[in-house]
Amino acid sequence: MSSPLILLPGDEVPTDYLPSNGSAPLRLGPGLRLLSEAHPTPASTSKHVLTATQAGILSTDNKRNAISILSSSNRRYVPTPNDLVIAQVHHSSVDYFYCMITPQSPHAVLGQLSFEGATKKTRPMLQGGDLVYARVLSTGLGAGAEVEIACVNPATGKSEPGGLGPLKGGMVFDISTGFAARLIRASSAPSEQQEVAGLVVLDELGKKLEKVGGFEIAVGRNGKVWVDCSNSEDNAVRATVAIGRCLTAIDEHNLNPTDQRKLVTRILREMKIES
Amino acid sequence: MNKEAALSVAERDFILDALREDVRLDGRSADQLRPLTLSFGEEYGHVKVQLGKTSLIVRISAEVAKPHDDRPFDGIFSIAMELTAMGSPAWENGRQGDFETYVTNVLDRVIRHSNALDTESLCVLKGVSCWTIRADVHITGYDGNLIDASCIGVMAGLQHFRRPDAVVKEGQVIVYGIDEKVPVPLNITHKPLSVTFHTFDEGKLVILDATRKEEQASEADVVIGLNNAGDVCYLSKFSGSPVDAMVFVTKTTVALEKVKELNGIIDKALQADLAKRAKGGLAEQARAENDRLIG
Amino acid sequence: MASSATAPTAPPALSLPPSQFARLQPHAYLLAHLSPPASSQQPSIRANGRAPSQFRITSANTGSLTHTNGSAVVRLGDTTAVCGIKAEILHTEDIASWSVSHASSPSAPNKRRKLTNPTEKPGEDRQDGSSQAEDDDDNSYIEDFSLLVPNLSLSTGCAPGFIPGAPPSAHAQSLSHQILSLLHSSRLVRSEDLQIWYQRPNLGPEELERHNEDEQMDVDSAQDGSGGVASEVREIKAFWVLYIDIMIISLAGNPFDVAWTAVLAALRDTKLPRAWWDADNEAVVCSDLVSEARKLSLRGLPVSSSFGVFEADAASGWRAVIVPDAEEERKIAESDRKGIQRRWVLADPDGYEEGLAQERVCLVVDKVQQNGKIVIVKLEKNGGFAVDRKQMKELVETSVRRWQDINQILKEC
Amino acid sequence: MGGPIASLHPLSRADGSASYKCPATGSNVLGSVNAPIELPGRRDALKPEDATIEVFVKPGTAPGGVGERHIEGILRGALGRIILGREKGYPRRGVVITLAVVGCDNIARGSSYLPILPALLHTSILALLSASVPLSMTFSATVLAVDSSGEIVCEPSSTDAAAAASLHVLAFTSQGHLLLNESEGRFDFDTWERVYERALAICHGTSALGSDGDVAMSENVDAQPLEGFVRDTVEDHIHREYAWKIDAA
Repeated sequence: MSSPLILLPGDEVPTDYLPSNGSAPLRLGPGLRLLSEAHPTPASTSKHVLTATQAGILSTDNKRNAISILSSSNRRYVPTPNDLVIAQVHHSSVDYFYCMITPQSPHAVLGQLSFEGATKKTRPMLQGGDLVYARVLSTGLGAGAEVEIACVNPATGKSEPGGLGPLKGGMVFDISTGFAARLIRASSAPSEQQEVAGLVVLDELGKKLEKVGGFEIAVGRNGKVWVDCSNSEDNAVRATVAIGRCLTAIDEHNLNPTDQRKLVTRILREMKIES
Repeated sequence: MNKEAALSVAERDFILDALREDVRLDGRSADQLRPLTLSFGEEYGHVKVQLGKTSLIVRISAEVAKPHDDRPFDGIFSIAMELTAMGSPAWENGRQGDFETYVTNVLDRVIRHSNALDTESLCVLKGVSCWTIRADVHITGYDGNLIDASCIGVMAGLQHFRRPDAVVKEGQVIVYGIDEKVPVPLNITHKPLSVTFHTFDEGKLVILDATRKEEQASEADVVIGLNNAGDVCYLSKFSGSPVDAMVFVTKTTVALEKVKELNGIIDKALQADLAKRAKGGLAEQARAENDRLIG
Repeated sequence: MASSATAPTAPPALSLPPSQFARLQPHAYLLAHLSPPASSQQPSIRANGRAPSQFRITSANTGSLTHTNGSAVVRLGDTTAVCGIKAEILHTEDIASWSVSHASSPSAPNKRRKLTNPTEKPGEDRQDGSSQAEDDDDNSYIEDFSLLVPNLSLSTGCAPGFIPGAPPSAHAQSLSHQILSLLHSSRLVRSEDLQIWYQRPNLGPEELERHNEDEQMDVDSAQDGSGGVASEVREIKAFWVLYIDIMIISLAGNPFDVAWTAVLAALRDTKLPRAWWDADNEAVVCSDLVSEARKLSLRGLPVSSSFGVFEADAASGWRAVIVPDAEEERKIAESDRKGIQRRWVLADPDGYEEGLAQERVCLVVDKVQQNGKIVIVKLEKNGGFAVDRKQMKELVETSVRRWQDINQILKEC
Repeated sequence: MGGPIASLHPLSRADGSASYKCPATGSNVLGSVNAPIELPGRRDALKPEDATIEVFVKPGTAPGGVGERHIEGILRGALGRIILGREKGYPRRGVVITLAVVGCDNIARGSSYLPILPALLHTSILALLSASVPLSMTFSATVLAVDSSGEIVCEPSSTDAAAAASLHVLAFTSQGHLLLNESEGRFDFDTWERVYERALAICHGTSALGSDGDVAMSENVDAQPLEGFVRDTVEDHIHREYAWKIDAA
């Protein structure tokens, strides 16, 4: 499509940007609102209009017939169902853990049994400060309802390949929610499509740290990345710090793929990891 | 009350392990400062400090006021710092938390009580009118080490500030505008700065200029305030677990070296700004002249 | 609307006494009054029985506090404010910036008014506004040395939510500031009324003995014979500072109007004793003869009137409805004459209506005595899109009528 | 004097931030927005179905006073009307807007805040856009002074404002409504109407709105309409941020 359409709150979405197949129901992503005619005069059928509520680029996804606004990447994460998040357990009660997804907002509820293979007796022992990789189950109805997260797919009872569950060791770095979304899209999309998200840092690091024993990474949509290189004994710490520095630098300066490669080599050299 | 997000166990352990290998999250060494940038606004006494992610703006202002009755010879110098939600989402607007009182207290001790600004030079007419210098610190981004950054900001502001010239004629004080008479710089007796150390592993590991996460993971903090000549004007170990006394001795030498380095950066920035103003000044006069020619 | 709209035949399933209906569904209760269903032929009135542009009964009486220079109690319906004005003396030595003059300010420091030409005596040509230009710069005294210190307090018990010992709420502080900035921008108080002069004659030999005998005669308002003396130097030695304390003792909506009217009434009632500087014992001396006390001469009589806009659609703020932009708004407004009315501008909203009106308008108007021209001193509209130019014109007319009433009331008390 | 300069997201810790410099009135304001957050002391539970908006204005070189409380009330009134407090994730939460007046000469006690009000309004709308807080529309504001001869001066400097007979601040939404009007000093109704026309021209280019609902972008007499200025600032920021997507597309 032509240069992407940037909308400001109050602007109407021009109809030619709507996804093609009008049959399937149109799904609205964040940042959009459907307004109906205030006083539908009996003559005209009530006119509906799509207006933006946030400023950003209009992105239409014809496959899933969804339309949403890509707004600024530094905004605060608002829990939405089916998002993968890294939560930090704050305290636990009889059968629930209360975890923090974003600071300065109420805790999310994580059932003590919603882990893979967890039973009354073999439930995981988590204390305050432990990290958990979970999926947002529901954000409750009505104002101020509790957000519920779980580390297991309620349907199958198994945690998907993503490796939901407690995260042991490693280090967590803070990145912007927009960059986290890009990382998730890049890592979930088949490798050759990584170019689309403009991120080569992950497989670049993968190649460079192959010899040193590679690394494990989990990206939370709430702007947290968990990195662990425990299987490269001596320079485990330095490798983790290198990965963390690469991600935060790319997030801050919005580097394009070639600069990302240069940055990775420079930081690995600085951290004295022979690649 | 300051409810910054608590540090997770993984982060705390990792920071400690990394420090044991003399590695820090941003690749610095234990005694290395974060990149410091100082920029000055158009008015005198308007400084913007950026120390890594911690950023703040200092505004110095001057006013004629009545001196305190008990010290008719002295001018008045006050530092006002208010932590707003702009610096960190955890801070509350309009309510003074204990962190704010602690930082303001240290700042007062290091700069005001050590008489960095000679208040006697601020007196205009004994007992009747004197200059009141007020330093306002606006924290625009907090990522650890607020005390050092504020000290740098206030000291740079004081050295950059020029107050209007004032003359006393038979009991009547005449204040000249900035454009009428060349404004007068403040009389700075010495340039104290503070250096904050954080200890880990019962004092075995000591780092300088800690970020917010390193501060939360640390056990105790030691603040040393001294000037270029090496005179210590402030020394405090405020909270946290006990620290071996030798740490104070060894770290004071490191602190002196850092203070000299910081004062060097401040002076370089001041010279650069003076040069810009001088060049700007000439351009200003040039423009003013041809304005008159054209006008 | 539930109960009243059901068909009269079927017994209403749930009937609520009006007071409960008002508390449960405040918006619907007021809407039912303002746009009664056509079948009931009732006129459209407000829940408190007033017409949309009708103000509550206002009463004011002055001189109600003894130990003040001026005081007034003003009642606007149930909202009552007590205002007391106390005048204190501020010596010029105590003002830090008194002995400081900015070289850049062009006018020679007029603190020592050289009484060269007798005609140019301040405070003489008081009534006509013509000397507007002459005492223009004088008003800077009031602002520079803050000679007017209003303080409004929503004291405990004035409304249910006000607990004792609480710090002044943001609302009270905002009202105090509004009154102060209105006092400054309307330039209500003349600064000569607040100045205390000292006539320091330059003691040439022949004047010495004349000086002794005219020492008793009051020099300050001495507009008589001694004017002939060549260049006597008159100097300001002190100022009157007016501490204006306003207590809202009962709050039922619209505190600003009642507070401002109380300030007006109290200022009109203020009497300042004659004061002059006594050179011998270096102090300001006031005469305690009531007859010699002088009233303040106020510039005009700015009267404030506040309005709230009540929207017919309770959820107009957030309902997912297309908000017509300004152009369509005007078309809808015209076509509205026939159809149902969508919003009402309520004058002098009481506590109940204030809770339902998000958009507020506050107008302060004044009628210049000579040519009867209407001058707006303050126009504040915030919190909504409803009021535009056409409504604003109607509101100005309403507030001019309000000006006449207040003028009448203040004349009587 | 050049037009205003604004930038989005200059600060690191805030969810949304903006800086706005207007050389004409000499005002330089830094604003930050944290939303949606939980307000301590359960202050957000007072309006359970809606978001609670808190505004805090910090003066540049003076302790905060009653004047700031008044300005915060005005800003809360105007912003409260366009922030959609019931969108997902915002009911019973707080929207904390902090504004620091970084550069402008001191506002004396009781004197008018009007010259700095448009800068505060623009900074808060840009910070809200940077924090992606759901809004129903945007707005733009301007300050006008009418001097004793009745001539309208737009964006007056502090000396002009002090000498003016009356000062007016008008804010217009992106759909042409009059959102906010603050006027002080002595003026009559048709002066106010002339000021209204001029302000509408400044904020919206031509007074007639474009038919397609978008804002008519015609150049007006002195500078690009303020509404367009807000739009351009946001577009530049979004272009920079999504450069990777735009190049790839």
